[in-house]
Amino acid sequence: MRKTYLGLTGAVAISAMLAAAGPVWAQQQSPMLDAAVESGELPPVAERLPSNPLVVDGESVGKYGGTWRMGMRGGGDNGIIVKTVAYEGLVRFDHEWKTVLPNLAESWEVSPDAKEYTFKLRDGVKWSDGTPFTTEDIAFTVEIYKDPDYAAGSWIDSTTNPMTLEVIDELTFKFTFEKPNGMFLETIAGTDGLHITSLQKKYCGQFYPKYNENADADAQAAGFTNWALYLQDRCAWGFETIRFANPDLPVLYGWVIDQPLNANAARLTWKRNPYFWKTDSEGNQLPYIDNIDMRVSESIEELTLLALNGEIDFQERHIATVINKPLFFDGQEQGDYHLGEVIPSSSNTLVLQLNMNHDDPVKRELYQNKDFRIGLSHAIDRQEIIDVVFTGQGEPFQVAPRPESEFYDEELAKQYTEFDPELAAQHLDAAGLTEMNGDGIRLMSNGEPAKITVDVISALRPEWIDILEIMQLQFQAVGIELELNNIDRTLFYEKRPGNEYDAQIWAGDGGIEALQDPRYYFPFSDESVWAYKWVQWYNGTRPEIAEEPIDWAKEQMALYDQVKAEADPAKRGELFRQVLAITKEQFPVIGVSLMPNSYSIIRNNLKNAPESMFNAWLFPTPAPMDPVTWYFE
Amino acid sequence: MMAVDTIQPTIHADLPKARARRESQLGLMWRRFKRHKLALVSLWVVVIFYLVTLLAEFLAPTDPGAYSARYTYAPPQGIHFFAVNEDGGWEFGPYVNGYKTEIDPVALRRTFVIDEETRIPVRFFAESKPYMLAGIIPMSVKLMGLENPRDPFYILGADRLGRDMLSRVIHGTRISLSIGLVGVTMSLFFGIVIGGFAGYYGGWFDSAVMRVVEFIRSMPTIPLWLGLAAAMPKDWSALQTYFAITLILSLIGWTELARVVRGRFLSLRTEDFVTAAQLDGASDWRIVTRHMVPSFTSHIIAAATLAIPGMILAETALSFLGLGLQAPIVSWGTLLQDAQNIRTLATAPWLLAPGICVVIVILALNFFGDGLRDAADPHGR
Amino acid sequence: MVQFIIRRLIAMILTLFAISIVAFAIIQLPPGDYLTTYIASLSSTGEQVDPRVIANLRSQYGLGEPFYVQYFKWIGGILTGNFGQSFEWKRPVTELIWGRLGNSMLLEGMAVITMWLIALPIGIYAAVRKYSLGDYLATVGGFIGLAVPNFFFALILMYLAYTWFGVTLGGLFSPGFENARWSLPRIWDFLSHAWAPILVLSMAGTAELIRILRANLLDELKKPYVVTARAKGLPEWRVILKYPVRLAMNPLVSTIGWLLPALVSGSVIVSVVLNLPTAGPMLLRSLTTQDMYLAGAIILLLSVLTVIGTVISDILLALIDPRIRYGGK
Amino acid sequence: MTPLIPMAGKPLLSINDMSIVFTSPDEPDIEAVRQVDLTLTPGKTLALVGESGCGKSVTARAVLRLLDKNADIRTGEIVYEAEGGAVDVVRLKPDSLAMRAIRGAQISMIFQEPMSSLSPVHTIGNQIDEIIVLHERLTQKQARERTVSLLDQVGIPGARERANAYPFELSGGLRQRAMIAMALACTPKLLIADEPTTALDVTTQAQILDLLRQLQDDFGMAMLFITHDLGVVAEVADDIAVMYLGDVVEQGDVFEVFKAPKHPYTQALMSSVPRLQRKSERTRLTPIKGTVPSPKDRPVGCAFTSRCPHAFAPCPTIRPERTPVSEGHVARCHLLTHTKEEALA
Repeated sequence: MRKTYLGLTGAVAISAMLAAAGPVWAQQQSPMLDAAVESGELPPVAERLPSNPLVVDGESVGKYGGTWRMGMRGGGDNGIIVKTVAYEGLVRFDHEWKTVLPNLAESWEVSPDAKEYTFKLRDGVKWSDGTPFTTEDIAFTVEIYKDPDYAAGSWIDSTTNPMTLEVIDELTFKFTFEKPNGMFLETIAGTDGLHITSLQKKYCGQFYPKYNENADADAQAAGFTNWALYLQDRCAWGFETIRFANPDLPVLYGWVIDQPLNANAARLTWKRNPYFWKTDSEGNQLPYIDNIDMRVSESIEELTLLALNGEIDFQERHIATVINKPLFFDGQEQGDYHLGEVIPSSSNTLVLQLNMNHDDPVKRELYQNKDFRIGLSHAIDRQEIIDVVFTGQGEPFQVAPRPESEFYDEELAKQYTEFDPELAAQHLDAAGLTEMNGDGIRLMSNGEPAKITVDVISALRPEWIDILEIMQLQFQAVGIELELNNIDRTLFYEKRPGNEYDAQIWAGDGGIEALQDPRYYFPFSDESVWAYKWVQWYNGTRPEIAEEPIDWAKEQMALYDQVKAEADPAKRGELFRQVLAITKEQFPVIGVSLMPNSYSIIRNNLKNAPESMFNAWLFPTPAPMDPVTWYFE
Repeated sequence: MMAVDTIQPTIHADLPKARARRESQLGLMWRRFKRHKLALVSLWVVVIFYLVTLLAEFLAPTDPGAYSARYTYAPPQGIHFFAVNEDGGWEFGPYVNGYKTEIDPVALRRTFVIDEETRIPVRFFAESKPYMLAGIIPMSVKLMGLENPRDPFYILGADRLGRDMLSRVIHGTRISLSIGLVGVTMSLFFGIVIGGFAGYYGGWFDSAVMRVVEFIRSMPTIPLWLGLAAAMPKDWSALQTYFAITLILSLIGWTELARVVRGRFLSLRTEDFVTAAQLDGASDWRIVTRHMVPSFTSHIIAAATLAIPGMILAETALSFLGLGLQAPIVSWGTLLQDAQNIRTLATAPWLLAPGICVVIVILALNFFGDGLRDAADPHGR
Repeated sequence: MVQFIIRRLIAMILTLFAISIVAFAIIQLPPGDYLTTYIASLSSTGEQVDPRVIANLRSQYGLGEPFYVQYFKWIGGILTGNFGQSFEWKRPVTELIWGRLGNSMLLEGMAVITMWLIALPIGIYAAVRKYSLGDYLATVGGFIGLAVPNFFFALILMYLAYTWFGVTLGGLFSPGFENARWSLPRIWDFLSHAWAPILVLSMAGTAELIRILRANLLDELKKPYVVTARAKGLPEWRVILKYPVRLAMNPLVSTIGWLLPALVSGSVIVSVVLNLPTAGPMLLRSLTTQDMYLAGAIILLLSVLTVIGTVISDILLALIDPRIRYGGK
Repeated sequence: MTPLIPMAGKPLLSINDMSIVFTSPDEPDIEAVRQVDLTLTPGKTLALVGESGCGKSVTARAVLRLLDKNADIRTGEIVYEAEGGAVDVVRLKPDSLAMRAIRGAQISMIFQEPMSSLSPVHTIGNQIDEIIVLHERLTQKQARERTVSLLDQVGIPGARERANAYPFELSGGLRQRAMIAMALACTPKLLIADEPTTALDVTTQAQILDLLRQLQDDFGMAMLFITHDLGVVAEVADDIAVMYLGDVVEQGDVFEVFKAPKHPYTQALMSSVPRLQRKSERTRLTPIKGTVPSPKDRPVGCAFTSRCPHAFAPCPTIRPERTPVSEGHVARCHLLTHTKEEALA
């Protein structure tokens, strides 16, 4: 580290000398831009930066240059862009995923009833084409999102809690929600916040009939049926993949598209945004890294080899699998990289969600029976699964907030996790499964053997099928038959509205972001497949299949409504703990083990990159770890 | 003396005696076949593999699904048949070595060292838990077994869950080879019926069939597979899927056989013995089944043998694409799916065993089929 | 000859029509549509999408109309050169596929040439020196080529290239050359990437060709005209090359057309493993995401290429074989 | 060895004591031809007669070293009196330059099946041009002129157009004429005709024989004419050699042999040919009893033993010597060297 500083001071000194002619003492830019500034193509760095740039510091002050190489899985992998480049909303999370920090918004105010949010934009922030970013753009975005012809959906045009925008001045605006929206800041600090800062009025307005009478004709001239399709092609919402196919689209990211992503692209490349509005505390315009090179590959094996060969600088996504770990571990020297720690947000490796809304009354009754679920849970030898599938990584765990979460509750996490076939049998007996057939399978009340068919997508996580194959034998020992139905993911989703499943398998999302994604704690979203019909009653998305929930679930829903309305985080936590208490009491879904930590590949010459970070969709790492401050030595 | 008779041009076999013709033809073919040493060896290889499919439960040391936490990715033990006894002499006493194991929590793996000191005797025809051989014959003896079933027994190594590769490969053989056989049987049925009638009647029916064949062959197979495999009903069981996959493969595979059969029919149609039978007033069906088909059974067998490898390869390719058979079904395709990553190549190459089986069986089937073809028709193809 | 070509062309058009129906049926076969797979793929990474977006898109895309309506809209568009829009890329299909198809044809064309270059001498040698050591080697090698699944071969090649040479195989160009114009350095760069896929792709076909060529040639070598040619005093190599080889190739020429679909299918998996920008992975992706107009167009065009390839090889066969040209047998 | 048959001129080609063995990896060797002696003189035609499989074609092909790889000339010599001196063809490598210089230029050959002996995918002209260009070093154009005149000479109407025709476009007779034109393209000294008329109908056969005779007169070449048809022999041959199962059992002047066949096989052959007689005078043809054995069942002695009506003690075990019967007529039969009594005993 010592050496790093020495090297750096030299670099800084040189840039300082270069900038000495300018009026501001400390603002430096990448040498990559010098020629453009000299030729007058670009204004000097001081004019490009806002008067009050956002100052972000890494562990050390970096130096400019280099290319950050990573790998995208096929063309449709917009996730990796969100997680690296595109995470620039009004606000952002801190590195610990605890506090919401200012980003494009310099400051905000929340009304006590949590209905009104007033934001003040950073003054002088410019889009990548040099146009100032103002409330006009915010207003335009809201307008477009609310246009039914523009296929996007988010909190902006929400129907359950409609929002209205009020522009106060060029930099100040106010969102007003019909109902209290206590978690709004957390929402927009996550990926949902990328919607509102994604469209520039000047550029996108030209495709919208309201601002361009000829929009429809232009669209047809460009080969599109109507303006809406053309608009969606040029100015897709938030982080939709095809946004990155348009290099002309002005953005607020640290890098702008160089070679766009398209169906034929072998790579998507980015170059630094000369108008980026963040600096380090020494006044160097960020990012340090000049270019990003995202290899587009359908071949996981190619990405794996690239990483092994040191041709990937920082990556966790796609390649950091349990199975590959020994490989990457051994390859550190040859590839000149090391492994960083990644803490998953998932609480559990596998969640068994029995369909409590099953159409078959016998199964419905059985799956709603808590004794049945407890019996199954005790029948699982979790330690064995952990040893076999995860080489001893992890611990027996239910679907509960992770130890890192403020909602961690040891009892909730550990209840019914001990392996005890005797106890399991007692509970299954108590659930009414006392009779057995010749094969030793218990009989349900209608005389049918107790067979649970579980849908699983092994293509998504190969270890699921491994765990289930072991569980199959363990359940068999207590007289329950588990049939594995390994299916395509489309089918997996198609089966939900039709209610055509006994049980489905997924990972334990919501281990850290329990408050934002409580799908396993109560019937919260379409992903709560254990109570799909109750969810519909709560959300109202598919009223035709909605069913009134059981009382305890209704109580949770009511409590969660209060959570959403509460602006005070402390009170919110209090309310949510009440939701979790009911979850603990009712034990709706069965978990297996705590999701073990994953790892990231970090090239040894990449500095300021996090040695440890969370990984979630709502906390789209590594982007909240400020990659703009990373640099190559 | 037989050989002399057959090249003697003055002796003409009595034509309508189809049975006699066929027997002598098959006998002749067998004699010619025996001359191809490679083909003969291949025949035995194929027979052995198909025996394995019948006796899978007996041959497999353990259950293919039996996992063991302690032995994930255990390397192959091999098997030793002779032990050095106290006198320094050799004696028959099959055994396997134990493992010394260490867990590396950072790299997330176990490291195994074969422990030459530990010798675990292997017993032949060992008692085992009762099972049903091929699903019908109750048995409680396995070919090989250990005294203590808790001891590691991984002649070909273990997979990521500590399951015995040998047992899995043996059970996979059953699925993959039967897919080949069932698929080819179905293809053969379609091929003979459709190709036969096209060749026998000729005319518009023939050209229509040939257009269909041409059409099917000009479709790239991958999208056909994808479409058909994806269209399979949602709640089919593994077994149903298995048969559906077989059917799909044979729906695409029959065209080649149909072409062969049609060609044969076309050339046989004008042969004297067929004309003779027609003049005798035999029905079409009788002519086809009694006179024509027997006269090229050998060709059909050869063509069918050569078609099996295609089926087996197709099964592995489908599994690779994540279509077709899926775990927990054990087939060579699904086993190879587990092996298709850099990690396996780098650290657990023994997981490629099913791939080697594929190569061996396909080689054997090809040599066997080639030998059959040469024997069936020494002059042409 | 003219009549022959006309007959073949009419048959070709009918075949193409049938293929278009089947192609469309294939892309319609799987349950659900593009949007269901879209939702599914989003939620598998933890992303969620508002159901209203889906409803919007569904009506915009015209999904949900009956099969025949969709088909006639589709085929009608194709006849006017409009292959429809890709759902995933929101671009006209025609914009997306040509580059990929071009790469496919380039690679597969080179694979075919490689196949012939390798198979021809080996096949001739194996037939002329029947039962020699070289013949056995060629036969065994050929069968092994047939027996090794090519995606497996690709994977092993990649791994060996990494461990032995520290090279990552994959793609067709180095970063600098991806969007460059064709030039000598670019061709060199292309070849330095393309050898691996070409090798893998041509392996099974080479083996097959060697086998067919050897068998055909063995048949032809027995024919009396070979003796006639020798009796003329021609050197042996000229005898073999001019007469039996020429005749043994005829049936092979007619297989060029059939090679294409097999190559395309084979190249799908190989291209995925080696990350090649060919039509294969795009087809696979569009089929799995049910991007149906894109998938349909690729299937249709590949089939068209195959059918055209067949017709060309038929015509070629007629050209090189006067017996067919003059309707003789 | 002095030639037993004195000839009018210097012999062009003499085959002395030649035996040919076929080898097979699986089976014992088969001696297809044993100790054949033949002599060919310019301007004369030797007819080689025998049943199918008696080794006559093998003998003919041995002259041009056109035998398959599994055939081996074990003993004997084939001396060809080339312009630069005598050459033993057996000593040459089959694909050697010297051998190739003889083939087509000095000795050429026509075959039984004119359809399959011509390449179906090359034009007649192309196939004839090739041999001319090869041996005469003419240009393509000159060669074609020569081809056309040759085709004309062998009586193909419209020669210039027909040169561009493919074999299947011609009738059998025309094809054989083309074949002959090809064989004669470089005015060879010796023409080997391997059953050139067998596949043709009778009128065409006669025309082709006429043509061959006439061409022989024009070119003055020697001809080895292989046939199983004694009628044809009578028409074209000056000398005859009768082969049975690899042995030349009798040879001599065609009139001599026809008039007084000495070997029982020759006699049997003669009596199996129908003669033009009044119906009342006709006798039944006497077919040769039994069938030709396989070469591997051939007795060490006279090959004809198993079917010979006169077979006696030495026949199966001792090979009969070449016995001169009269001027230019030899036969291999124990009957000629043993007395009748011995034979009957």
